[in-house]
Amino acid sequence: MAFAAFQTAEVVPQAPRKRSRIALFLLLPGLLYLVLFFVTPLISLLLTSLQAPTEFGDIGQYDYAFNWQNYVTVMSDYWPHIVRSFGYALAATVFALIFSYPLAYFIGVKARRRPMLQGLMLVLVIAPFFISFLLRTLAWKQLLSDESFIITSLKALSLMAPDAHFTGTPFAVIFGLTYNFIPFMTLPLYTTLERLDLRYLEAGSDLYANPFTVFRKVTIPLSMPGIVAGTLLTFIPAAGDYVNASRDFLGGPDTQMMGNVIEANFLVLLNYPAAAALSIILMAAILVLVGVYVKRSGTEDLL
Amino acid sequence: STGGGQAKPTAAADTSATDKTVNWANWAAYIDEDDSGAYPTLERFTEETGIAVNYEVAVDDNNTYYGKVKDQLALGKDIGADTAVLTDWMAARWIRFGYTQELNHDNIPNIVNLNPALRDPDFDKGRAHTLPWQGGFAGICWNKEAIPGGIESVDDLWNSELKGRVGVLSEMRDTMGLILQQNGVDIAGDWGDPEFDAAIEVLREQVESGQVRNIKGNSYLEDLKSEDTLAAICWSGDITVINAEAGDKWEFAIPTAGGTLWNDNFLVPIGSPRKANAEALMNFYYDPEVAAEVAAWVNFITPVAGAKEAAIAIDPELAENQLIFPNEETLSNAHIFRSLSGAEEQKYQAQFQSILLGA
Amino acid sequence: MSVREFAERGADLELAGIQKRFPGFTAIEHLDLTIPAGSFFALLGPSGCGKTTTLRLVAGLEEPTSGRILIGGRDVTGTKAHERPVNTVFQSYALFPHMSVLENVAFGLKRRRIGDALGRAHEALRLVELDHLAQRRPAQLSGGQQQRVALARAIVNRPALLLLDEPLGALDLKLRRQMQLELKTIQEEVGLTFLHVTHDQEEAMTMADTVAVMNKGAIEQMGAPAELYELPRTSFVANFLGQSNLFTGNVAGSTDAAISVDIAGARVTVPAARAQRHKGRVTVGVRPEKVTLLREAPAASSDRNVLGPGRVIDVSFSGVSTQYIVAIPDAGTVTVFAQNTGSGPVVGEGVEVWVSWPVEHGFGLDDVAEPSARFAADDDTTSIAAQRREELVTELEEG
Amino acid sequence: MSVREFAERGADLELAGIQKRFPGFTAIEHLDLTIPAGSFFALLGPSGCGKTTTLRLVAGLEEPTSGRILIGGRDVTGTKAHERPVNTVFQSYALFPHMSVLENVAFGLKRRRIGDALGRAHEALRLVELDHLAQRRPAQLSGGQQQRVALARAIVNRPALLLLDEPLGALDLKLRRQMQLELKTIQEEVGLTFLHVTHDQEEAMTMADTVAVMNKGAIEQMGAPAELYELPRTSFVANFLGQSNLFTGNVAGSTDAAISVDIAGARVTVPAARAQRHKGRVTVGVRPEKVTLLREAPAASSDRNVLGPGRVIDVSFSGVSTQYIVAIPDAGTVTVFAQNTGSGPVVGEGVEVWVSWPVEHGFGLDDVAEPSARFAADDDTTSIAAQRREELVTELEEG
Amino acid sequence: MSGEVQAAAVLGGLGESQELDSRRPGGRVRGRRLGLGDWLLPAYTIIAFVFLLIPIAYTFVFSFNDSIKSNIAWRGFTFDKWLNVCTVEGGAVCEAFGNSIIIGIAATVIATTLGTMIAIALVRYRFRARGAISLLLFLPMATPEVVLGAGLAAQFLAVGVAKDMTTIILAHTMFCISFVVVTVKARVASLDPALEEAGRDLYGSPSQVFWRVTFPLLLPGIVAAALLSFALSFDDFIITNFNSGAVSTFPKYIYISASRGIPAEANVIASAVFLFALVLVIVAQVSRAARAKRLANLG
Ligand SMILES: Nc1ncnc2c1ncn2[C@@H]1O[C@H](COP(=O)(O)OP(=O)(O)OP(=O)(O)O)[C@@H](O)[C@H]1O
Ligand SMILES: Nc1ncnc2c1ncn2[C@@H]1O[C@H](COP(=O)(O)OP(=O)(O)OP(=O)(O)O)[C@@H](O)[C@H]1O
Ligand SMILES: NCCCCNCCCN
Ligand SMILES: [Mg+2]
Ligand SMILES: [Mg+2]
Repeated sequence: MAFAAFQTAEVVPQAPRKRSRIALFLLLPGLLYLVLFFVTPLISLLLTSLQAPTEFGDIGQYDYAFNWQNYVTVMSDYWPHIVRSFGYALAATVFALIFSYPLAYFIGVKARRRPMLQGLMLVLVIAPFFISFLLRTLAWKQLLSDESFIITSLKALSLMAPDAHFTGTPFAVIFGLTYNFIPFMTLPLYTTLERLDLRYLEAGSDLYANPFTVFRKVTIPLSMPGIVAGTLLTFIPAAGDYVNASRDFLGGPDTQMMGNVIEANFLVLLNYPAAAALSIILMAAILVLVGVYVKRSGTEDLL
Repeated sequence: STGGGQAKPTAAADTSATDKTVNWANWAAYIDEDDSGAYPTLERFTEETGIAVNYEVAVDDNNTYYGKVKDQLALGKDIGADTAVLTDWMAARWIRFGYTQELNHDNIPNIVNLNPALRDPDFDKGRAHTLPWQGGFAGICWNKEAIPGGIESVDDLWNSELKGRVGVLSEMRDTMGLILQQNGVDIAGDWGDPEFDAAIEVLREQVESGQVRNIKGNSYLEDLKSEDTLAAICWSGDITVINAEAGDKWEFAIPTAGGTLWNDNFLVPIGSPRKANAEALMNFYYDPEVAAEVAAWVNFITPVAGAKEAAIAIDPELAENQLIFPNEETLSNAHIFRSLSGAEEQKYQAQFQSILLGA
Repeated sequence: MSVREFAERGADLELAGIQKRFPGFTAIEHLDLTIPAGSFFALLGPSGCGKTTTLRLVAGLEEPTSGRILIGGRDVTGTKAHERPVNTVFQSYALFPHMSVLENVAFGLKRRRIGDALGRAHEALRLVELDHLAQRRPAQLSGGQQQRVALARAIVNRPALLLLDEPLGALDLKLRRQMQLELKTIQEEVGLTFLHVTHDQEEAMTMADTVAVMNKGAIEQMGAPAELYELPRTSFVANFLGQSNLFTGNVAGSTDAAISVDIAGARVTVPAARAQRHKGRVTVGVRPEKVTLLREAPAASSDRNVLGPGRVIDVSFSGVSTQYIVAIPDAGTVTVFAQNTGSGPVVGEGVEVWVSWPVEHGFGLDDVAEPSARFAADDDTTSIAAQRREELVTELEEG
Repeated sequence: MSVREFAERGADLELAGIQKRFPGFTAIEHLDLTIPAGSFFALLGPSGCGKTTTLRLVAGLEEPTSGRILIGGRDVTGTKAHERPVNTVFQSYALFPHMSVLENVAFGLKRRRIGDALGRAHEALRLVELDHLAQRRPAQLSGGQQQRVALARAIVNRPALLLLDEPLGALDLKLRRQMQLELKTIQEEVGLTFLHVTHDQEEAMTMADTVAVMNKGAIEQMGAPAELYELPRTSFVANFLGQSNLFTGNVAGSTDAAISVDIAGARVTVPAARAQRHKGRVTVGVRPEKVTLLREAPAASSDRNVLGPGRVIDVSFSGVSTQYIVAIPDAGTVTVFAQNTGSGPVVGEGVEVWVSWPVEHGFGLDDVAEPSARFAADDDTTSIAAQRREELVTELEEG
Repeated sequence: MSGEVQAAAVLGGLGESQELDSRRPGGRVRGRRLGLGDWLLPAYTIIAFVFLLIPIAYTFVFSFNDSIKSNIAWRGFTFDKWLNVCTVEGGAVCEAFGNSIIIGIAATVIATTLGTMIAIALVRYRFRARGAISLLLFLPMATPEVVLGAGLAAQFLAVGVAKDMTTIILAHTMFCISFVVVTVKARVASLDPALEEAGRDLYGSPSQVFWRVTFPLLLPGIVAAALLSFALSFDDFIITNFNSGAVSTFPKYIYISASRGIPAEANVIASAVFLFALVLVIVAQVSRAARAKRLANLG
């Protein structure tokens, strides 16, 4: 389980028991639930993705078939959205990481001696959770609209071209994604940094490493589990998000992501096979990326 | 198979006799409203009939509204609205799929006031399922402070000075209707793929170049208000409403090459258990005086005959308002988008949607 | 001396007038200390007395509030940890968990860009007989092995001064004794200056050339192990470094050569040179192994002290020796160790005995011992530390 | 005996033909053991030898693969943990962190619905002198205090049998010695049967009436501590229980009274009754404290063995005694302990010496000792345990 | 993902790592050797928090805007919106909010129960299909919400289930389970089995051991998981949007109103939730600190 690494408490070795009846009783209800409401929908999504339009049918009418061309079609129609989704998600992940690392470091390491302050800062990090995600995004949309104080000031300071605008651009969407997922990045980072044993850093400086080298060779590698968790928790939902890029929020026509395409196909175009095929592609791509990433970062034992 | 329209759902049993409420899903800026945000005519309706109205601005765009409720409709379930207001072509789809309940005209005696020209549309002969709420034009509008000189045609929207500040509607028939007319096509007439393709290219170019800031449903009003857009393709009466709300800043015009003309209709969704209440509501708004009062506020074309006379009683100037009571000349410049076959619908919608999605 | 060079041999360390205050707590009041180059110096003391703090000051991980630190004559007070020719073997080893054993050992060399870091690291690992595990991660090693890696990681840099902060604290007794021997052997082989911190008196005594006993941030007594053991100057040292039988009474007579103290009616004589105080109320003592048990009252003798009669209240066999506890009315209990050169206990519980020891082995303290409670060690390191932290936090929040 | 009753006094414990197999690993091959009521029995052995497993079998936390367990004559093999009149003081105490000290102690009484649980709990806390901390949480106690609470929590139930699984393992040396005394005192006061598990030989010897030395799942030798110490039967026991000087050679002659063994050309005599084997290649030994150092070759004597000459290669002072290591060509090294009754070492390093000991203190073993490696204890409990767990998991998942 | 676990723990004032005595060794913070300088990191932290809180402040301020319908331009200060939250649009905001609360509670209860059971089984028992089960629990967390939402919606339609409160609860429970498992699993794994053995040894029957030892010790983890579930459910929009039918939830209400202007009443509710949660967390933190202090002074 990728995320099990971030638990706060020490793991106590457990003598594993093999008492399958109790285990079965404990596992069955939950697993059955997931089979029913997670696995089955995925399978039906897979089947839907292979449907073909009903002959002489009305809009939105399809029959089961083995129409794998759906995948080819959506790939060729929507490849820019696929690329865009992963591009935006990647950019948001990188920005969130850059933003969050120093913050998490301060809370987890520098503020260790002051539990009250640490607690307060953690509350502030999760504070955005308390205000609906949508409202926060809308707040930014207003704060960054063309005639807003921020944008007009930037223009007055010539930091922005006079005819430029922010909302509806890729920057706005990436900005929104970044902002919205910062807590998801900061908290796992905080969790590992909070547990970072400073004696390793001292050992590093005792062994002639200057502060920068200690950071590079000791701090970063030791906080890798947090980095991996944070980036996954940011990247996965960001890649599938459709609120930030929605035309009613921070996006415009040329910033639509896969989530928007899936939504439009499901709800507007009533092209269910296309929506399903895109969903399957999105999920498969994420799984492949996560797998490669976790392997690469040497944290596969977390899975 | 997914999607609706095959095994037709059956209508819910009517509990109006005991349940004195009605849920109404409508578009933004589409009813009279006072300064406190209350709806005077609705209050009057409740007073007169004892039926409480739950008025919800739930429709932003025909397609997205349909997307939200279609699964429930297919199952014949309550969608949370006892009457929804939808545009002709969408209403036609609902009727085709069996998603509407047949109206009992006995409950709507005021139906006699229905403008005769609207009595027999091809999608609903004899108005068995629908009743017009308002009609209107799609045209162009602009921010008078930002564009003091005003604009006249769709082409003016493509002026580079407005780059990134132009909005167009997600309603395909309106946006494409205006562009087609700008291209010299008679949208009510006999046009086909080549004309549509040419028009879509115009739109595509403007979207891709960034000239068009956004493509939206009724929420284009929010962009106008926040001034993210300074000019847009808009619906006629809306401008009056936002002028009243946010200061007299905007102006509407039917473009020189022609605007579109359409009607939005009441219908009763198949799962609604309060059809009689919905019919009482329709009946109420078919009273010419009530219709005039609404019209005075929303500035859309009222389908109720006799409303003009009632309006003169309120304010004689209203009768001259071309957006409410268009004369022949005005009407001659607006056209009804011809009906599309199922295949055309699917194809044109997909082409249009691909622009919304920025592919 | 630059950290780029290898130290040929150890350098000496001088702490002059060191004081260290933490917010709200003075860990070290005033410390002067000189450790000669090449020596194995042990800093011994109870939990919380300031040993680790002293070490951290030397390593540069903490800054003194006042005072100076000199290594090999050079003032390093202002330099940073990574600039000092000092390495530390941390109590918990602090081996980098994300690096192999080899990478750990090579870390310091690489930072100093010393050629053939890996070769030298292998060499250091051979010294501690762990070269065959060079590719393992620290977590895959046993406690003793980790300890040796930590040692190798420090020694490979040939620091002028090697600091060891209770490096054996985590090991069990048997392994610990074994590692003590190793450490000593290695120190002799490489000839560096070792500053070893521990709270295990036996460890300090068997390993070090010089032992300093620290208490509450100050050094109470310092010297060669045997010297300290044979002639403790304070009751703290007498009890901390091995066990002692202490008796408190008034000086009843004194000559140039000796003083004699009245203990429960008997006279206990201590050589004047071995007594810190020569009049008034004093505490005198003797080590349990210096005391002999007698079944009969001995004839009076000027070179032996005798107390008794008393009763044996506990006999405990521990293999090598047997420990007798004798209760003597008014004088308290006396502990006697007798090596089991023969077999079986000489006397059983309840037997009436006298205890006696040569005058030359008695000592007189500088302070007066106080009786200790039944459960003396109620507060161990952890709880003291927790309590201190608590206080600190409170203070910080208020301050 | 039902668990509802208080035990008046300890009950005896009998393990008959116990075998315990874990998937893929046999922890106990065959174990027979009888512990008489009211005794303090220590089970001693190296890490992983099966001590904890034995205890868990008795407590009912583990089921034996075969064999029977009888407590006070009653077969409890098939009963569950909560039905046995047995209580355990766990290695890590296992105090419930969410309950106060008092609630912890009263827990067992409440489960058995015994009247005045709190009153009795207070009483038990008074016994361990902790009644004043009754309202604290375990986390707020020091290690020693926690240990006493664990003891009170078990003792308050007056179990017929009290199991102690290395209850002192987590304490530091000083506190540990103190707690040993306490534990012994309490056992004598309450008169219960204690089964104490430890791997600290000194602990076992000072506390127990009977010590059993366990190795690889079987008991190698059992008896009174002094008996075991004076006459170890195997090289494992000889080395595990204190230190031994062992010499291996061929029996060169034997009489009814004694055997004599050829060691590096010299004859070493061992009383026949103290030798397990009387012919062939045998290992004989003597404890270091029984050996004396001689500066000159002594006159031959039939009641003393002599080896030498050799050279002193290490002298180490540890306070109470001094340890000398003497290298004797062909015979290996001999360790000699000399209690510091006088002061300072008698001989220095490099001096030529002979070693000698009374014939009556030698012993002959049942097996032949093997030389051990420089770093013997490479694998400590933790790493062995981790490795075992790993293997187990693999196996379970495959099986 | 115990980032969220942490968050939830902080919410509940139950953060394990906050206990003073369990703080890591080596917790000394050195005054001097801050590579980046003493002021840079604190200054950055302050700026970062300002940034994080801007939209919240905006939302809060605009809850006092004397707006009609849409709440874009500042039109003057008023308390009206706070006083009459539930009157606008026939109480639609309040109804949506109420639904969100009900859904959150229901989904939390179910997911916490099922997830806790799984967590205990995973740590305490070994079985063959472990790998597959772990994957099954991991997948929902690695699946984008659109996919989860759309898949489930299609499934409900296919089997003819109408969408209402129940379908939302079912959907929310589904994505909460995995998070509960991860959170509680960490807690179970850190629970020393010796404690339960001690319970058995001290005459506790299996059920007594569970309710008096195991459960109280797992409770902080379970509470953290429950808070996390509630937060995830309460703020979910994407999955809800596909599976809610005619039922409105607070996020859905906002999404829909976004196209016609959000009334200030929505800001009122969001601000109130924010303030409520903040006060709750602060009270919990302060009372815990006080308790710690009181216990420290005891005896
Ligand atoms: N950063 C700090 N702030 C405040 N007080 C501290 C700090 N570090 C240490 N102290 C206090 O200074 C005293 C000396 O601590 P030090 O760590 O040097 O003890 P020690 O002798 O090494 O003890 P131990 O044997 O337990 O390791 C202790 O009372 C400790 O609580
Ligand atoms: N549940 C288990 N499954 C498999 N092997 C086990 C299990 N429990 C213990 N063992 C193995 O059985 C052997 C005996 O273990 P036990 O815990 O009894 O040792 P011990 O003598 O108590 O050691 P220590 O001194 O380290 O506590 C060990 O090798 C251990 O690895
Ligand atoms: N503000 C009310 C606007 C109504 C627009 N209806 C859609 C017309 C589509 N042609
Ligand atoms: Mg220390
Ligand atoms: Mg054990």
